Amino acid sequence: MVNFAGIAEPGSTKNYKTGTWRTYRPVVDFDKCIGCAKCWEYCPEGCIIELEVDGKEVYETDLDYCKGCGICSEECPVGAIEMELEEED
Amino acid sequence: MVNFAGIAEPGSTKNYKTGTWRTYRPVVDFDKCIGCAKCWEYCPEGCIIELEVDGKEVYETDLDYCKGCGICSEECPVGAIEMELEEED
Amino acid sequence: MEEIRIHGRGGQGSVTAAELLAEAAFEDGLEAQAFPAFGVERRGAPVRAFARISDTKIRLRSQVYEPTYVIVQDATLLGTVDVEEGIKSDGKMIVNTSRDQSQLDIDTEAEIITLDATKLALDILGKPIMNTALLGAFSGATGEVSVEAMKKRVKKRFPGELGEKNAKVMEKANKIVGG
Amino acid sequence: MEEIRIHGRGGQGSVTAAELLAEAAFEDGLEAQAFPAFGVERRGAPVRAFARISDTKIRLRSQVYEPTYVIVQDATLLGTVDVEEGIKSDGKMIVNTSRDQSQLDIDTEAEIITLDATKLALDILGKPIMNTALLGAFSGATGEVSVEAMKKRVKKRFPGELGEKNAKVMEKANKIVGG
Amino acid sequence: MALEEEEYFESGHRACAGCGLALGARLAMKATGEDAIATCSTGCLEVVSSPYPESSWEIPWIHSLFENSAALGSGIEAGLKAQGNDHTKVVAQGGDGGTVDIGIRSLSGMLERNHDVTYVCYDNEAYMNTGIQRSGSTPYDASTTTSPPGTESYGNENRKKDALEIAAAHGISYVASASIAFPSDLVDKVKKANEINGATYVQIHTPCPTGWGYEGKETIEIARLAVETGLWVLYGKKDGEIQNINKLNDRKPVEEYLKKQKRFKHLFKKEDGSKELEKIQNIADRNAEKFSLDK
Amino acid sequence: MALEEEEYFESGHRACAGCGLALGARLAMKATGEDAIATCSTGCLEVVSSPYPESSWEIPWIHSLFENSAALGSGIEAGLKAQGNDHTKVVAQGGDGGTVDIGIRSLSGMLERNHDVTYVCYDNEAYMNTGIQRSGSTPYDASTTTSPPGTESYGNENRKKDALEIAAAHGISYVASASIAFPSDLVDKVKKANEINGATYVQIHTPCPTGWGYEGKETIEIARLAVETGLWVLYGKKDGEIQNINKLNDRKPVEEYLKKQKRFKHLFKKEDGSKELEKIQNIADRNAEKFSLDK
Amino acid sequence: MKRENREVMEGSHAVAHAVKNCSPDVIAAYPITPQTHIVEKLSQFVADGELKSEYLKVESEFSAMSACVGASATGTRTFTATSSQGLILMDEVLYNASGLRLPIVMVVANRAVGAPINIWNDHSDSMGVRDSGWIQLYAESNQEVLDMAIQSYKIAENDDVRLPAMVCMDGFILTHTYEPVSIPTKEEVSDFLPEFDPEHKLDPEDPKSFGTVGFPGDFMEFKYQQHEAMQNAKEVIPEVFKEYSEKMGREYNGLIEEYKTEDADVILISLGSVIGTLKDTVDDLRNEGEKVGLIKVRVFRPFPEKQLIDAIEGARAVGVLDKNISLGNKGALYSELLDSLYNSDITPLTINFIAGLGGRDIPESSAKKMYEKTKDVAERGYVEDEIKFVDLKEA
Amino acid sequence: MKRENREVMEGSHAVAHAVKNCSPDVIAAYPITPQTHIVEKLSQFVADGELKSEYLKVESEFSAMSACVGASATGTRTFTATSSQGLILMDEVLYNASGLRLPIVMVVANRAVGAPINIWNDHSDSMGVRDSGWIQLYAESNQEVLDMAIQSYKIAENDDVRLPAMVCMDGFILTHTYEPVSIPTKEEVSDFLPEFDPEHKLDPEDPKSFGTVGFPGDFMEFKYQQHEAMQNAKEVIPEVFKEYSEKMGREYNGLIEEYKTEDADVILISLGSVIGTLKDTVDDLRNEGEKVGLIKVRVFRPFPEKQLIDAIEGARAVGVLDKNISLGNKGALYSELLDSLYNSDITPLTINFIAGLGGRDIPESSAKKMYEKTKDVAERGYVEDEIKFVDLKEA
Ligand SMILES: Cc1ncc(C[n+]2csc(CCOP(=O)(O)OP(=O)(O)O)c2C)c(N)n1
Ligand SMILES: Cc1ncc(C[n+]2csc(CCOP(=O)(O)OP(=O)(O)O)c2C)c(N)n1
Ligand code: SF4
Ligand code: SF4
Ligand code: SF4
Ligand code: SF4
Repeated sequence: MVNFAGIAEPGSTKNYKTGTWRTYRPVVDFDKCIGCAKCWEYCPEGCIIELEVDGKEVYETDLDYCKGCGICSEECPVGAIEMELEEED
Repeated sequence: MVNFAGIAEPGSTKNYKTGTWRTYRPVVDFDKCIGCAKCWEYCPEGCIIELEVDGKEVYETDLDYCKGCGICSEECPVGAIEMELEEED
Repeated sequence: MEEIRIHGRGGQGSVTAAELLAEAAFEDGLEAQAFPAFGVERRGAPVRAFARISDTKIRLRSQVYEPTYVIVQDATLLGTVDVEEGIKSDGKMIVNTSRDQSQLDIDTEAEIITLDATKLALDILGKPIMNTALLGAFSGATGEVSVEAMKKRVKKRFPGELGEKNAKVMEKANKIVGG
Repeated sequence: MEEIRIHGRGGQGSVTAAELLAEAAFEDGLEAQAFPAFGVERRGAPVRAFARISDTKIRLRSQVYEPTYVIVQDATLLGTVDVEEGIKSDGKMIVNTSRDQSQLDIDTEAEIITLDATKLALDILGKPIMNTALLGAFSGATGEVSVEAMKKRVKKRFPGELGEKNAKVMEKANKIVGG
Repeated sequence: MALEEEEYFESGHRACAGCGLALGARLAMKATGEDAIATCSTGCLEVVSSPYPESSWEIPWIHSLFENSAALGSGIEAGLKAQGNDHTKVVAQGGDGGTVDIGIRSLSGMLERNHDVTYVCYDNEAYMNTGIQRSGSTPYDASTTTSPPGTESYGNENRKKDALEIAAAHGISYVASASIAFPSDLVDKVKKANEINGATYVQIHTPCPTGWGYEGKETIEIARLAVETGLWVLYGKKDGEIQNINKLNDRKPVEEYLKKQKRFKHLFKKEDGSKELEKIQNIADRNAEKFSLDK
Repeated sequence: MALEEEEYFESGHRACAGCGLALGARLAMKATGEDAIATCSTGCLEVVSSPYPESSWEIPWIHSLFENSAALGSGIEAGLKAQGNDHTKVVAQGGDGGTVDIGIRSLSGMLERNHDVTYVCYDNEAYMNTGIQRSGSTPYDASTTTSPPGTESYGNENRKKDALEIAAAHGISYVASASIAFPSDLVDKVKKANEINGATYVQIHTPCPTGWGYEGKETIEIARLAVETGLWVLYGKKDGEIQNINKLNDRKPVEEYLKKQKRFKHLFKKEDGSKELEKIQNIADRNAEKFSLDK
Repeated sequence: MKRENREVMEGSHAVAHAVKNCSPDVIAAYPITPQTHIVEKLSQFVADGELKSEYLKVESEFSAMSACVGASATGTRTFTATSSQGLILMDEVLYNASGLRLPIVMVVANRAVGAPINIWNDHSDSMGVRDSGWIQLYAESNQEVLDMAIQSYKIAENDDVRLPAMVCMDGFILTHTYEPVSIPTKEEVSDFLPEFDPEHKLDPEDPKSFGTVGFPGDFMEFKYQQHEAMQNAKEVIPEVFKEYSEKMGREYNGLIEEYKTEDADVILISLGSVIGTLKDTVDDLRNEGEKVGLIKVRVFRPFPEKQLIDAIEGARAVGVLDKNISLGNKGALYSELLDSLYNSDITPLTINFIAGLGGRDIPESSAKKMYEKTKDVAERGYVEDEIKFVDLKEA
Repeated sequence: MKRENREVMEGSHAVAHAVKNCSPDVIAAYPITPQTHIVEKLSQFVADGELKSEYLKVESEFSAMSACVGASATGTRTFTATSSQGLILMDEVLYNASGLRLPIVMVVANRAVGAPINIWNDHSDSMGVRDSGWIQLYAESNQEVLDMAIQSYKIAENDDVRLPAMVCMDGFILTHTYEPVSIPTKEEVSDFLPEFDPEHKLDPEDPKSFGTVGFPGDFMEFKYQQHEAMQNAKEVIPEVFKEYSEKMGREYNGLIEEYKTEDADVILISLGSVIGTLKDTVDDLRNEGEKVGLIKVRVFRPFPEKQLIDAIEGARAVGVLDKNISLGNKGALYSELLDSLYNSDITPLTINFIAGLGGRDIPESSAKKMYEKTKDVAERGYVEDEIKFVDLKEA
């Protein structure tokens, strides 16, 4: 049965993968990425993560949660993020 | 029994004589009264009436409603109104 | 059980009188109850308050319809308020007035006791708050509650000079009516 | 009485599809009912909608548990949503996909009909709104509702060019699945 | 007589002797006239004026609840509009509690929708009808039954809520403050509010002998002192512009106002009371500055 | 990274793709940090973030009703005080409807009592959770499901309620407007509000693709345009003084903002639409004047 | 049911159309799921000039009902709709509207009351305000909702009743469901429903005071008048139904509707949309030879005590399905049915099913289980667990 | 009853003293007649430093209860008091507090609900919220109110209950009446009532989320838990009463109290302060040789079904005095008593007296009339007018 008074654990929506909602997928071109973190700042899902690629600080999307809204792509000052249609799988 | 939905006739509190509440009674000295109507303006009961006495416009209290608050006496610019203790009757 | 009704005007301390009466009765070892006429009466408007005193626990919660005793704080009420309503024929009514009993137009078989409580109050307290005088008189006239208990309670409620003076008023009024 | 379930994503017009289906059935002289999966699903989230059609008055108010027909608006749902749940073994499932039936991983005995509704919609409407194509296909594949009635209703709902184009999509989809 | 002779708020009401509120209503109704409908929130005004089967009101009047006077007014205005009546005025009335506290949501909604309603708040600075509890409009340090002074308290802890500014912030075209000590000004302001097509707000300072602790006869004097000390500022604000400021020749110290009232008695008794009096003087001074009160 | 890295509003919430509100909450929580308790009124934010048995919140969080977020905050603050806790911050959150309409009474009370609570209003300019009905915060002429354009209507008839001014009129020491297009500014303001001992009010403009009718990816652009056209002014008001005005180099015409949104589409279609556009431009111009926006 | 008149539409829109044809002068409403589509549609009608009403988009349900009170007091016809939290929020004004005897009509899109917050259907909201002096009608289908909306005006405005009325429609299950309905035209409605022109109203020509203070000497009499008005409604409602049936050709036959009850051993009783499912269930069971019947409670306030007793007579057991529970006691319909039965001559066995709370679906299979359980009670001759939560997930 | 401990004081002050000794951390209240003296007294305690509570003088009852919800969720003990319109205004938050399982304690000074507005006593207010998931206790005397206030914390905070509790005291009749009471000292209270330290609370050290959305898959289970908690309360309350009786020396013997019922032919049933008057009446009648008894319903939520049935057994007729009426049906106590009796083995005749609405006084003479009427019913063997408004002025 349900727990007492409907109490929920902190941050537990992470159990639900909103990535399944996505129609378009952001693909970051690490070569272009200047690590400015604009995409990270603006992502409503908070699902962009910092990464080191070839010694360079870049950003990438956690596709478990990315809903594919395209904000990161739109706001990337150097056009490093492309939105690509999800494939059926 | 009561009427439909408790509807009351306009101005019908006049049926109730708040004069019975009075401990002090305002007595106007018509000779002093200059007819400025300050007492009329300030009376919370709206129970001061205009009167002609010896061809002169003066003001007097309707004792049916006067509660004897003393405002008229206090505000009369020429001190024409005295407050006198009510007698038992 | 005896029932008491007090008539006065908003601002004259009728409710306080009923409360003091109940407190004093309790002090005397009786059970007691006091309550106002429920409502919000504005200053100057006629008000009523009630008390019950008894040897046994008081459970009754209705209003008072047939008081043994009635106290009238202000004789100007007599014209407008039916102070005698329901009073027991062997009851007593204590009226604050400067007049003589015979001059009062009260239609009752109950005994009427008069007292110029206003004067007493003005003399001792310096203001026309008559409730303690009338309580003193009540004690004297009925013997239901001791004046000692009343004095004790009024002093407790109004510590200092005010209480002392009121106790004095009580004492004096009690004497006047022959307590 | 036949029950239909439509799977899609918030924003893809699944509820509209169910409504159009009911309207068309009514147009064909049947009784009909359509309703969404109750709730407020956000854009992009998987949603469902339902319809019932019948010769006689529909009184049943429960949800649909064992649909005869299932329509899947978006094959990307197949991985996450249990589209085959409860479908009758002699039922039919109409899936929007560019793939071949055999490439789909759906665990059901029901007949699976595929259609590249997205392409059709993009071709004719210029945008990926596939619901009318799938309705056309439903008509063709099941014969439960006439494509004429559907066209009539879609034109009524979207007067002007939009309705005409959608009617065309319906017509075409209907043909493709052999209606 | 400068004021309308006709009475629309009649004698026989049950207000305390010397009630400022009753006078306020009497004056406001003179400004309103007979072609009007009034609402009234629960409170002294409603209770003293409508003991079934009686009423003090000469114009159609309705009381519903404590918190919905403005919403009731909205509905009445809409009802009149629907009937094609474009002449009858709607006056929504409330005490300060019914206005700035429990009624502020319905007031805010009415103002936002800009109904053709004049809202009149009778400000006696506490919940009087229930026996003098603090309201949002109770001034700083005033003693009420729920803000009593004590070892831990100087009385009311919060500043008086500025309902006029709050109303004005809704962008309505007229707000005004008035006082029963200045009847013609009061009547003018309510008239002006009534004439405007759209929502308006008038707040009338109405001292209460029972709640503030002074004798009934002093009501006007107290009201006047509030203005003369700068604690209650008379002004109008039309389309954002402040107007009708009543400049003060010789602003009185707040003590003159405070010491006459039992609700401030403790300030004159308690140690540290003078500090508090200073704070109150500061409030008056800030008002004077904000409104350039001093001549 | 300029902003706090830690997330206190987590992924997995059910907001629409591109939701401005979700971003607003994510940013506001970064400003708030872990030693805080948050309340939340009914609305998109609450619904998308707390589907039992899940929650997106990393700090203690409570939802009670639609209209009482501020009152809940008051109670929490009092509870903490009673426990001798003087460090944990209280953040009361609400949508614009839950704040400026149905919740304004409890907000007003909280502000008046000056609780140590930061109120954050996420302004998406309509009741979104229930399917885009007008709120008091809906801008003039916007189409919503209860303010549809039609032969008798240009959309929403009323001006957007100025909740910032209303809050400021309560005399609290800090109010501020913010926008998700300006994350650092937003975080700074919420931080500042949190640091103040007493009630503060921050209103964040959070565009909503679903309700306003644009594509999710444009959320930031739309938010930016609101600021750049002068329709949403970024400012802070500390103790009555306006500060942090973000001057505009080259204020854009309102059309640039409006034409991107379906909710204003009818203005570009209807005859007379241009008159309405002018009125909206006027609103921006008046803002520019009031806040000296133009460089 | 003439097919030509029928059209498929959403329940919310159906009721909006019906209300439009009643020409309310003033509408005041506040959105709440699942009522929204009703008031949105009405907004559109007004925006398009199809309905000439003053439409107030108020800032809360409290003000929605308050504005209706004000408008109704001016003698105009008013409408609002709400649900759940919104209905409970306006509780104080509900009592007020009834006490002021204002014939406001409101549609309630029934929904659960939180906490926990839940937007789905049950009857906690309207049952929670059953003391407030409002007439309550419960609809089985969208056709009924829209018909009842029209009927309600005539009932509420009747001189012997003059009480506000609430038409309850199950949230989502009816509000969001498309199905065929027939909507009386404006002319048909006008023919049935006279203009509202009350004797007492706020009117400067006749300046009465409303909402005065009721002292202990009078208050009880006011309440008695409301009580009497409720009793009168028991007569008036069937008359209005009858006239409506005659004019519109759809049968409304009384405060309750009996379905295959004549020879029934077991009777199920409920209200609202679940009646549809239960009718199907009864038909199925009848086909299987079960002697089962069904009673639909169409009017819950005033409570149709006598009608229920008459209808139940002969049954060995009744199962009452409540979509609410008065926590600490029982379902409201069950409780009131029992209080009626107690002083009647009949003594069927009874059992209370608490079902469908917060949108828990009630499929036919569950309906059958309830029947089985009730039949079991009938056969055993006693009831063990009087209150049964249906389809509860076990711990 | 040790005399030394007793003191004469107003009912409101008595309850304020008791609450003070429970040391609530947070008080949030809004004034309304006749509750005012309670919260005024508490204000004074706080101003004088005699009570260290955070005291919120909120802007409405809605916020009073909301602030209690917030404060209680932080794990502190909370108190509020209200009446009538104020109670109805907070209705939505009442459901919420119960659903969130917060053990808030509230004193309700019972008063009529308008329109017409009326400040006097009846039970329409608390009866009108009987579905909201609150425990409800009704007091006969000021001694009971103050004892129940203390007991309520222990009941509400019990792990098997964890529901908010409402102590109902008749407005004016108790709140404004001076009489002797005995108030447990702070030490005595502390000994009886442990500190409140709930497992779940708003706490940055353990950052849980409260008040999440209950979907159809779970909602019913939440309600069932509340229902179960109410059932548990039927066990817990008598235990708490017992402990209290032992510690304080005043008898609290169960959900109901029987008075001379053993051999009674006729039993009167009611709740609240009228019980006092009825006890006197019963004594008088007993002296006259009448076989009459009385049942006092001390706990109305959870409803003491079994206890009532046991107590009534043997009586030929029961007269139920309700100070409220669910318009369109019956008095709440009567209605629920009958729903309980229906499935019991006993079948007394019953009659419902609607009395004391809006402060109509109930003198002993009226109490006797009710007895006569009930006896008459017993003798005739049937009841004619089941619902009787007592002391109604005739038209
Ligand atoms: C919902 C509700 N809460 C509380 C009350 C009790 N109440 C009635 S009048 C009143 C105070 C009125 O204060 P205000 O509005 O300032 O008017 P005043 O009596 O001071 O003129 C209160 C608290 C009520 N009637 N309704
Ligand atoms: C008393 C009450 N009335 C109505 C509702 C329905 N309701 C829930 S959320 C909501 C709109 C929320 O709007 P807003 O506060 O602007 O937040 P948003 O969803 O837009 O972020 C409404 C009307 C409710 N839950 N409670
Ligand atoms: S597409 Fe949207 S959700 Fe996905 S990473 Fe970019 S901003 Fe975040
Ligand atoms: S004493 Fe007061 S009430 Fe009497 S006339 Fe003078 S002002 Fe009026
Ligand atoms: S309490 Fe004050 S406001 Fe109320 S009637 Fe008396 S003087 Fe007037
Ligand atoms: S409707 Fe708007 S505010 Fe709500 S979740 Fe979607 S985008 Fe965000």
